[in-house]
Amino acid sequence: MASPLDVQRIRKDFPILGRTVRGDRPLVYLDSAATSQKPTAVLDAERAYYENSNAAVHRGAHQLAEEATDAYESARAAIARFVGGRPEDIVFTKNATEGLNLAAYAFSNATAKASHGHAVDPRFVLTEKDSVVITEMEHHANLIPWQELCAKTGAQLRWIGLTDDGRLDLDQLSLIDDTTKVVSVVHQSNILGTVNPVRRVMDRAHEVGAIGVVDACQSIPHMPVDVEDLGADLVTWSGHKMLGPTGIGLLWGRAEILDAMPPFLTGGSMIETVHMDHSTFAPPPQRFEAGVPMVAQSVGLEAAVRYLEDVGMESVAQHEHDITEYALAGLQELPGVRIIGPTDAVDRGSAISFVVDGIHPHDVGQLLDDRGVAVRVGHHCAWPTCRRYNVPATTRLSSYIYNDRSDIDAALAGIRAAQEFFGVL
Amino acid sequence: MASPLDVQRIRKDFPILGRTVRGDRPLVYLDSAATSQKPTAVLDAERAYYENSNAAVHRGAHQLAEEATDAYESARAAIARFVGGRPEDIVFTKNATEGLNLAAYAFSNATAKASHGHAVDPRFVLTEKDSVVITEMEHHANLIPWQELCAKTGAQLRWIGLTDDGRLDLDQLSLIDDTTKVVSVVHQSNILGTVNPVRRVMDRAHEVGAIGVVDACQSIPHMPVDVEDLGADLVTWSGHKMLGPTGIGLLWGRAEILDAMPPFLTGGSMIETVHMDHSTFAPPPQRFEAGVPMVAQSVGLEAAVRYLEDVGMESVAQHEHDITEYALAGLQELPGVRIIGPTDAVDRGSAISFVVDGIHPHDVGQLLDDRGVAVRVGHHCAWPTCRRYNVPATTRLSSYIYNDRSDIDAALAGIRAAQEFFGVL
Amino acid sequence: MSDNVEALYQEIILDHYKHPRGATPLTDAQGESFQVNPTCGDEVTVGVRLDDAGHVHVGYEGQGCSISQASASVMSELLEGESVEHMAEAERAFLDMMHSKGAGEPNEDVLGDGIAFAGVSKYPARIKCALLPWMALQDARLKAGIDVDKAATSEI
Amino acid sequence: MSDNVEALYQEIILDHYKHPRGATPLTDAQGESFQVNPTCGDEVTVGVRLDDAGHVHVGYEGQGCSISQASASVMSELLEGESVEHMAEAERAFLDMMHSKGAGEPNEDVLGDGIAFAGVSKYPARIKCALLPWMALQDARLKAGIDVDKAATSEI
Ligand SMILES: Cc1ncc(COP(=O)(O)O)c(C=O)c1O
Ligand SMILES: Cc1ncc(COP(=O)(O)O)c(C=O)c1O
Repeated sequence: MASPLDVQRIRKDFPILGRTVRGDRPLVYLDSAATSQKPTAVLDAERAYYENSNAAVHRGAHQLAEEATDAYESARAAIARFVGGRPEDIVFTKNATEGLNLAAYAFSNATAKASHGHAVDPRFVLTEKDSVVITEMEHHANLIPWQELCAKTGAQLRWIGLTDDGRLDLDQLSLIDDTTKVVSVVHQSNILGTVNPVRRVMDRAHEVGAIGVVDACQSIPHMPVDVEDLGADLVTWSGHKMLGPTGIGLLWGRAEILDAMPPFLTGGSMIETVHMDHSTFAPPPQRFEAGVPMVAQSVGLEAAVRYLEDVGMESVAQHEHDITEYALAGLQELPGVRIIGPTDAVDRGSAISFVVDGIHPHDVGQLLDDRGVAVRVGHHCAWPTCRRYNVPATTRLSSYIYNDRSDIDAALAGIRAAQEFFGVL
Repeated sequence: MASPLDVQRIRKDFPILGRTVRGDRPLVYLDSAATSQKPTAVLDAERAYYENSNAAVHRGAHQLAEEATDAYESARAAIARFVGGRPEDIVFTKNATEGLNLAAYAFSNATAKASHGHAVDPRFVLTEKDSVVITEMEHHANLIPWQELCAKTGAQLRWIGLTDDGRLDLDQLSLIDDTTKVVSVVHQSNILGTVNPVRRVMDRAHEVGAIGVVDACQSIPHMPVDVEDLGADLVTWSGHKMLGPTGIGLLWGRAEILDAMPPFLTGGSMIETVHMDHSTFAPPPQRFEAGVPMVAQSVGLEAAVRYLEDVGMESVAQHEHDITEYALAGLQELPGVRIIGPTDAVDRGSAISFVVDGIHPHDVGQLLDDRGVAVRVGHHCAWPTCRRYNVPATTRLSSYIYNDRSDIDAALAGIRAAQEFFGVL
Repeated sequence: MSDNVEALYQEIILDHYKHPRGATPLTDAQGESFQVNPTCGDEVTVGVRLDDAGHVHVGYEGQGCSISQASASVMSELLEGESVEHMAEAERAFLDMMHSKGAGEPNEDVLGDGIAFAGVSKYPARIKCALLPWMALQDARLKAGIDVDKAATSEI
Repeated sequence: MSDNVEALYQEIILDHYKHPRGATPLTDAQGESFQVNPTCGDEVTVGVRLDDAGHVHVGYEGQGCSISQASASVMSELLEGESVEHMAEAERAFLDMMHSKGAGEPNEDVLGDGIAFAGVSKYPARIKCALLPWMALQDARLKAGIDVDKAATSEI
């Protein structure tokens, strides 16, 4: 099925796509899995906020403070609507990494407090008998916080392995057992492109009474996602990958779970009462939003969400599916090129990693860059996944609503040129 | 001494100051201690970044990634220069609250890891025999993280009390003793306006081998500050109070201390090597910057710093001193008005809290707002400080480079009008 | 002074603020609730009792701005000695009015002096002040086991 | 292909990449260092030994991109059997070149094939690749107790 998007029209909304790089090469931006570009509507919204309503939110008695608070809470509502959640269950973070840390710290903080006699929800208390389950395709952001949690509590870290064709090995779901207190899994891998059956993993987590976390960084920007449908307790993602500003991320939580979680970052705006020797905390989401938040960024993100709603997330997904099929086919036609991850477009997103025989990924990327094609090289913050597939690194193409088949053609031509240059054909 | 600033010229750089509120009232913005307004140069810099160089930093092999990385690191260098530090010792956070939590979590994380046999620097390990010392004039952001730390480790929280005229009671410095592992103190109080002799407190902390932390949120935007001179190990402040964007804060650390600290937020970009079962971490500042950072905000903040350098921080301080003297005198001439905090402008910033006999601070603020005067009311995230002075809340005026005496006049006239309206004169 | 702020500070509100009615705790409360507005520190404790004849008794004590204190005073005056049904109706009406943003005509029969708070609904930061005693009431009567029609109260 | 990238991938670099010299670990190293570039995963282990006659011996093993691997090869060829002074001089010259952003004339007498890396200095992300083996060398020789004039090396 062809793309339903008018890419040429969309590109007009992204000023950066009109620039040239490396001299006079038109920019071909294929690095949206790292961060997306921003439409003018987002930049305008942020600027308008600063020029008209900037003030500290939830604090002042003056009109600017009212307007700023309104802007911030309206952004929360827009984002909630976008993912099918309630505004009260959406927490603003600085990025997805903070969201995942917020989740992991709920456990370490509860464990430490319990050991000093404070009342906490026992679901968040870990001992050496407990386990934490993740997968072998996690971004470092969904790996290291759990490693750290285990280092702090003595709990055991387990991971579900991968099949040779880049999928979760679901036979290993049994690693989630009665010892398991939390299961955290990526919805769509940023290195393999795989879309995981997270509902199945979350259901398994709930069978054993564990809390379920989903890293939706690469799914929410690229396909319609209803947070309720994922079956998770906590879902986190970033704003900068979905046309929004840098410096803002999101955490959605099931109300009952958010409510049971101890605070993470503490300070102003997250309190109920404060005395020198003790304090009580506000209900979620305020409990998790200490300090002056990223108000302008929330306003920019609301504009991004509205932009995506106008395009339509079904159309976005269909468009990317089309590009992904095209790119997978094109890469597989090139001799000496191997895709790391699923080779067909079923349950798969548009981030496509590959290696080229005889040329290091870094050099492939450099030669593509020289032709104006911006891709990412390296381990993509998923180093253990690279090891699983015996590659030191990969080159990755990743597209979004402003890319079309001609961008893929440019990348394919660049790979061929690199092969010629390095004499590996 | 009169103000050295050409306030009328400066005001032209702040579009929001040209607006009206509550119908046709020109805005008189006296809430800069909550958050400052932003000059056009800051908004332009952010926008130019998005329109020309937006990409994920420290990750790509393409030109945009190079430019973005350059922009981000150049911002770090500019900020370092502004506070007299080295770029390598500056960590970007989302706000000052995160910086203070980063400091406090160094202790709880080290303590938890040590209890599970991991090697950590013993200076960060707390037991029930240890103490943490703060003051009674801390913002909640420099109080609750330490309360939480004590709840997690059993350490004892102590605080240095205040004198009736709004100063630290230095006789209580002896609370810092051999049990003390960390001392954290505000440089300039956001509620009282007091500028504390932090050097003396930090020196006392170092005498007993404790780590010293300074909350410089209200000082760095308003006076020349050299981080080395403070004598602290860690200094934190926010960008949004110094003409910069929302969503960015700073932590400066003494190299040796930063290096000894375990990571806080973990994930991408802060690692050295990653395996499924263990990881090693990058040196500071990267160790403390997990995930895609607030790049556009760093660029905006660099523009803010350059703006302040052009104005000159000596001039900023002198200007605010002038306004502060003027406001203190004017308030003290009003019958029924009591200043909470020092009543003279010696060692004192421009945040001035007061109460009006017979009118609740919230109502004072509302009536000022009705005249276009934006002030803050409440406990200003320093609730225990309000209790110390037996007030439920205060009304607070706070000025910056774009305010002049006429703004203070507007506030004074508003207070008088409120008194008339409530019939308390 | 703007029309809006005139509407906010109705004479009747100022009068209740300066001369609060019923501002004493209920010594024999069946349910009691302490509520605080974390942004400004306003506090109120409301106690409630249902007597054998089915009459509601309300007492309170607090400190805060004119709006929160007048609201408590108006509330206690309005409900003292009334039926549970009346209390439920007043709760609902007050809430609706607060969320109306100034639109709609508040019901004076049900709200009495409470209609003076209609102007508060135009000031988002002050709505919480006006609602504070009502939130305490709701919590207190739940603690006292005085339940009313759900629809009336679930949206505070 | 742009001039810059032609300058980056000098023939000599590609030749060292495809035919690395001295790419074996030193079995009798006095100091050894493993270095990794965390952004791309390039790795190198460099070993160093100073013999009784005052000659330096360098061995290495690694994996990574053309720039990092060629740099290791050029480095080992350049230093093998040379004096400590020569090593120090080469370290300093290589560093200076990398931080030059393409300005200045690298010293071929000191750097030999190493001058081929001048073009790398225009690609900030690749400077780390070229420096990786030199960082490992510096660390390895410090471990081996081979110290040189501070000014030469403290700025990597
Ligand atoms: C003294 C002081 N400390 C800490 C903070 C917290 O700063 P932020 O809200 O930017 O995290 C503030 C400002 O709100 C402050 O004034
Ligand atoms: C799958 C996945 N998880 C987590 C992250 C971390 O997101 P952020 O850098 O916005 O914190 C990313 C992106 O870098 C990602 O792709």
